[in-house]
Amino acid sequence: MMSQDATGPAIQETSEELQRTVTRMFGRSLHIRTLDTGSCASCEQEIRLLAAPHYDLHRLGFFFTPAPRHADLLMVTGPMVQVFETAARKTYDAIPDPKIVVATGACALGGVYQPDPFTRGGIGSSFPVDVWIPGCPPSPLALLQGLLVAVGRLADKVKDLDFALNGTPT
Amino acid sequence: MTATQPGLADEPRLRDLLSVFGQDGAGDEPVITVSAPVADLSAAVRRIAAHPGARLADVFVATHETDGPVTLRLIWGLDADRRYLVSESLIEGETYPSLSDIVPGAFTEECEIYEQFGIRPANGRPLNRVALPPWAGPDWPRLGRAPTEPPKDVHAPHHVGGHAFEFPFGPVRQVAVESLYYGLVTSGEELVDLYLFTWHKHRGVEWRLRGMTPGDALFYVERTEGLGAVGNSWAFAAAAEAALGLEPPPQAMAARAIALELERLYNHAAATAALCQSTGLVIGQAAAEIALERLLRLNAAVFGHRYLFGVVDIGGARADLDAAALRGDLPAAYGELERAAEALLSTNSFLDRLEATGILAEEAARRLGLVGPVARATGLAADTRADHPAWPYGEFPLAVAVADAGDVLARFRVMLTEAAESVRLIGEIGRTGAGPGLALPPGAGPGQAASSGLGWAESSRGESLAWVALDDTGRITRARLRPAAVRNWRGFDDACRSQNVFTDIPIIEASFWLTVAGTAR
Amino acid sequence: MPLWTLRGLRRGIVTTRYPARPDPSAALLPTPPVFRPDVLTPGLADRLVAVCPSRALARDGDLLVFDVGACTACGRCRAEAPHAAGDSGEFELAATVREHLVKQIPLGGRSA
Amino acid sequence: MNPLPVVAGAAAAWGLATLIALTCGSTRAGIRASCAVSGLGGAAALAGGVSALISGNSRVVSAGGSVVVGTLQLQATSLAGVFVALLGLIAVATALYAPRYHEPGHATGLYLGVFNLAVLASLAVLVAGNVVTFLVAWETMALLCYLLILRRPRQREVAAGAFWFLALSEVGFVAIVAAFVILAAKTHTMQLDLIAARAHLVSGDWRVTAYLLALTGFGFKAGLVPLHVWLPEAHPVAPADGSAFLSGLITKLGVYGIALFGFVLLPDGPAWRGILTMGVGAVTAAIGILYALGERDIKRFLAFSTIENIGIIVTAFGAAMTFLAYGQRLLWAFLLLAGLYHVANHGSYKTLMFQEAGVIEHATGTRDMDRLGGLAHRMPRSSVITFLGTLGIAALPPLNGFVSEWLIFQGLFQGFRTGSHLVAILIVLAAGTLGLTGGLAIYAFVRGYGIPFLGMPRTRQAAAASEARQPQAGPALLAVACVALAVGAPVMLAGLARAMRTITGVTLRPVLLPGNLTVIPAHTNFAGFSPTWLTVFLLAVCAVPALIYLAGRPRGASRIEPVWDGGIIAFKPRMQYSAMTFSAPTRVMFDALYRPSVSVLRASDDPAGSSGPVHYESEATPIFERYLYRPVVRAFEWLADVVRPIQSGDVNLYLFYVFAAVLVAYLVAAL
Repeated sequence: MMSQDATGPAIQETSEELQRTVTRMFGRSLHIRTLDTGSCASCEQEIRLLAAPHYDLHRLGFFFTPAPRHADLLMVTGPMVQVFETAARKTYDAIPDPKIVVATGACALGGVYQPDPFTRGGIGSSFPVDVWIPGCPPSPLALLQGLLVAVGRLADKVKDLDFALNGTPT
Repeated sequence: MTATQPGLADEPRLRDLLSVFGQDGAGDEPVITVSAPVADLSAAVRRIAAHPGARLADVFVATHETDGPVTLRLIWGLDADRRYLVSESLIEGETYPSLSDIVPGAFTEECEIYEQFGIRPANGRPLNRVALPPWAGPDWPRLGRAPTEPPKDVHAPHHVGGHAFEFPFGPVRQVAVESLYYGLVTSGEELVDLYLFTWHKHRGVEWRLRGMTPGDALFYVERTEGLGAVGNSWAFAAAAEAALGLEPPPQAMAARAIALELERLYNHAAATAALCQSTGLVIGQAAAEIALERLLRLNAAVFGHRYLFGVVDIGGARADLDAAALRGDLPAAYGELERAAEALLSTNSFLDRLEATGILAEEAARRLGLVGPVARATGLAADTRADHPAWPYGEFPLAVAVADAGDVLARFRVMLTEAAESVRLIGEIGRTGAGPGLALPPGAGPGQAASSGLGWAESSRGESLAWVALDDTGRITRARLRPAAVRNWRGFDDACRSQNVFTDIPIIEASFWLTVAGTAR
Repeated sequence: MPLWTLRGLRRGIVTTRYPARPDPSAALLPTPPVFRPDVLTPGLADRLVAVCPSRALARDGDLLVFDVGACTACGRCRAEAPHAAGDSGEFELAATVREHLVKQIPLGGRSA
Repeated sequence: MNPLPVVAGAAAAWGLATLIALTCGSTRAGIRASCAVSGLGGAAALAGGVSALISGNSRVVSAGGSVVVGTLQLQATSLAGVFVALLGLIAVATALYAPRYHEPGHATGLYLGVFNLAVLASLAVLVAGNVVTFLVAWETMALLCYLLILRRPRQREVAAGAFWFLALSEVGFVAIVAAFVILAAKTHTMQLDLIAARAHLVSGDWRVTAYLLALTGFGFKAGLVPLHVWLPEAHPVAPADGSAFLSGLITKLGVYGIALFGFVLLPDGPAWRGILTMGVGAVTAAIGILYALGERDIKRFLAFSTIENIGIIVTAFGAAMTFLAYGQRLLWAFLLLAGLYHVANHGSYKTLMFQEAGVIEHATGTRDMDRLGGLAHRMPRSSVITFLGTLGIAALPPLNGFVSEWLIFQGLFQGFRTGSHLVAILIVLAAGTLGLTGGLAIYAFVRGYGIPFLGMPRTRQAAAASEARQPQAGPALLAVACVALAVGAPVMLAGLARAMRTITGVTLRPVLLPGNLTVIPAHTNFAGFSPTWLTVFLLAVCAVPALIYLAGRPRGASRIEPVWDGGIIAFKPRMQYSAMTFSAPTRVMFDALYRPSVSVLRASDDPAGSSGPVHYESEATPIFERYLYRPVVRAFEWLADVVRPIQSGDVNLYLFYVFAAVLVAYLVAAL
């Protein structure tokens, strides 16, 4: 359950609505296709580790699939190299609706590269992104949390953090 | 403290070589810079190539101003003499004498230079695209001016009439692997040829580093190849330090070394996991991944980052080091890898897939100038930690792991031996008291003269080189990054062509354990 | 192969209980900083903005705009001003709305 | 009624067509007229053949003649009826095909004239009533076909191909003459029906010798391995309708000859005669299809497939003879029937395929499969017609090829009825070989249809292909014939069985066709199926997926997305299977047969040799040409050198030769 705050009701509406859709559509089985748009390969390593014994995302009903036709969720890493955009668009279109796009890592969120002749500086301008996972690279735990947010099994709690300490610094 | 062993300075062979360039004596400096006029460049290259233990480590060009003459730099590793030899030649015209005719491995760099600076080897041979897409026009962002006519593509290898066709694979490949395009050329049964396109990931790092201070640039250098962050940033930092005349404090160098060995450990664990995955050995993969995860957590515990970002800094090491965590967790974490490895080495179904797969001859490795475990698995005992030791490596003699079969199994064994060696080194270096520390730049900032420097480090994939030129305000005018992946990908298709079973290619790729990010930087 | 299965079983369970229970390894992860508005002065804010390599920090009047999404937790700002920036220890940051990751932090510090 | 007058009408029509073609073949109208008349002739021949089947052997008619060739005697037998009818069908199809295929011109007129004469000669071969007539007609037919192939004599390979045909045909002719001479000498008659009647006068050895000579001689025409080499040489160089005629009929004349000797003139012989024939047939079938898989040129590919089909037919005949030797008259008659039915089937669909090959060549300018592709979108009508032909030739149900091959298999599977274990095993072995052949044939024709018609065009010419103004009617007619021969199989088989009674004396019909359109292979306790109902059933089955789709298609909004290609910028034609890569597995599996010579040329840009274009070639070794024919040719050249001295040019010497020859003749006669 989400508490009111400065970010208006419209935005809240979208997030709640997304969560409802996702839970309705995919339940406890959701297939993930990843897409590397120019990452530094450590995001990929962390995603691979999601399937490793320590995290084992299969127990939560997530599965990896190489075929976009079978995928429900697109995990995009990297700053979207411009010459790769065709391939990225093809992959996105190849995934049947309804689909979720998860921007993974600081590059994809526009943290590392700025828009310039080589990269778009984040994937926000290329896809309608549903979930944003910060981190450089986001640890498997962060990725898990992001995926759970995507299927709405965790409240979208980040709104409530304000990243400002009142009182003594930790 | 980047001093080499004393007593090597006036080695006669080396003096003969240098006399060619009108220099007498090498001094103690680990990097020797000579100037080779274009007129007798070919002769010089022949002479150096003939020098025992010499290999062409990198070739690149730096512009002074956009349209003026450019400087062609050849970086030679004189491994037997424990020196790097940098030859500089000023090029006024559009062409320079072909290097790849003498040292075939230089072909890729010739292509790259043509792409980026528009100057080409004098022999009219067609060149391939490396970093830029097919439709890259003259106005595409480049380090220099555009070539007069665009370089030829890697041709469609299948001519109509040939009994072969191209099996396209990628750029979007399996799950959680980097984007890479394979062109597999097959006659229907056997693998005739294989070629790669990596421009999907080219982010123009060298292009964007221009005008930055080394400190800011380091942020991008680390993120050029995340799985080689320490190796590449060490090489870059060393280059900048050479340019700025900084001497990092010993404890910082020790910290770097520990980080570098930790990086080697987790990369080799990851490669082991990838090998298991490509051979379909699920439980083995799980065992290796447990080791990998524990090593990554060890990194986080010791240096505060799973992939050791932010450890290296210009002039030293930033992140502080939790020696207790290191001593406490390393044995257990490595134990996981050790147990998994010995179980794998006693699993025949696994070894059968590795043995005689993806064979690479020593001659090929030498010809193409390969580095790291890939080269060492063919019998080439090249390791900058031993050949060009920076402190603290000089203090602790290193047993260079070598195999001679050149197949996937040989690479795997080399990795395992190196992992054990890394653990030993970490223990010994750890006792020297490693920790953060920064050398204060002597007279840094404006006012100092423009300068340049070469840096190197033995990343988990092999020798990583960097060369930096700074202007008088201490900003980068040209930064050249040469991660090991840049060299080793060019050996990959040779290794694959030695095979004619498609299902072996993932195994070979895992055993090379390269990143596309490293070569498409 | 039975041998491997046996090994796997003998190795036991290492899998995290997250999200049911918090995972101890999370404590090791680098996390974005938290800032103390009461000590943040405009001058300090500008210094922080200058040191941030990923442009996660920006100055907006008397606000320090912190884009958590762009932050790589590199720790440069904490190194720059340890008294003003601490470790949030927060890794569960995924958001369904990009704007939720952008934080406005008032500069409450008295400019010296 | 007597079919001969009808047949004579056909002959007359063809004669007329020849005249028209020769006189005014340089105008389109002239070609049209000539072809129209020739088509009428074809229709008449078709009618004549059918009536011959219905009315059985006619009596022998003596039609004039001369002192040189003796009296010209004709007879329409029911065995020949099958072939005459096929000849008629092919003639009609060609008449529909030729006017659009050929450009008017003097050469064309000449060609069509020769073609009609060749048709006429073939007819004469089929209705010949005595040995001399037969031989004269045969030789005429051979020479005319030689001219037929020489449509464009300027080109080197044309001359070569035509020469291959003529040379082998002449060698074969010698053997045929010898065979007939033996029979005529032993039975003291030239008349074929009398020879058949007095066959018992021929002693066993002469009988076998004559048969073997005939098998060899006619084998050259039919294309039995290793006598087959002329087909892949001659077919590609002849015009499309010419090669269609060669494959569709001329090779069948060879089969006719073998049948004539094996079933009419010398019905009974030792078992090994049949087993040998069967073995030759099986080997021919297997080798034919294997070489077809190695070909890129559509016409050479089809030529090798012809060899395969001939092999299947001859296998059936051989098995039939074997069964007779073991007293299995029922299976004997049944397999003869099945073989003849395959003759009709192959005649129709192979003619179709060759005519379509001509269409493709005209539309794209090449016959190289690896330069084609995507024609289905550009030539829809041709692709449908060719698809029907392909179904037939690949022996896939429900088309006609399947019916006849099924019958042949069922016949072979009953080898156990011979009672001899060894023979039974041999027969089943032949069946196994045919099984392999059948499988490879499907493989070959998936390739033969898929590479040119599916995928994307591999060259600009293929992309620009169009079927406007391309001949369609001829192939279409043959496609209809194929379907008719499939769906109407029970009826036709019944008729054929009835007609064959005049040869075999076995009443097969009630056993073969008990009713409700079911075909029973000779013995009611073995197997049986109904081609007609199978067709209906398969069509119904095809309807099922359509219904499922209609039932289950998404109700909501749906997107059409291109196939997932891994995100490459665009598929290139080089990224699809080519003809040679598709058949690579067989090249590897049958390495010993192909002896492929592989060459990888890297026009390398890269001194490290790790990039740049590769050109990969894998050529099969032409075993028979290299290891069988080349030595023979060499030997003959050597012999020619040896005997040259006797050609001195001195008249007296020649007179002495004559004297010596006469002397020798007298001495021989005296002894």
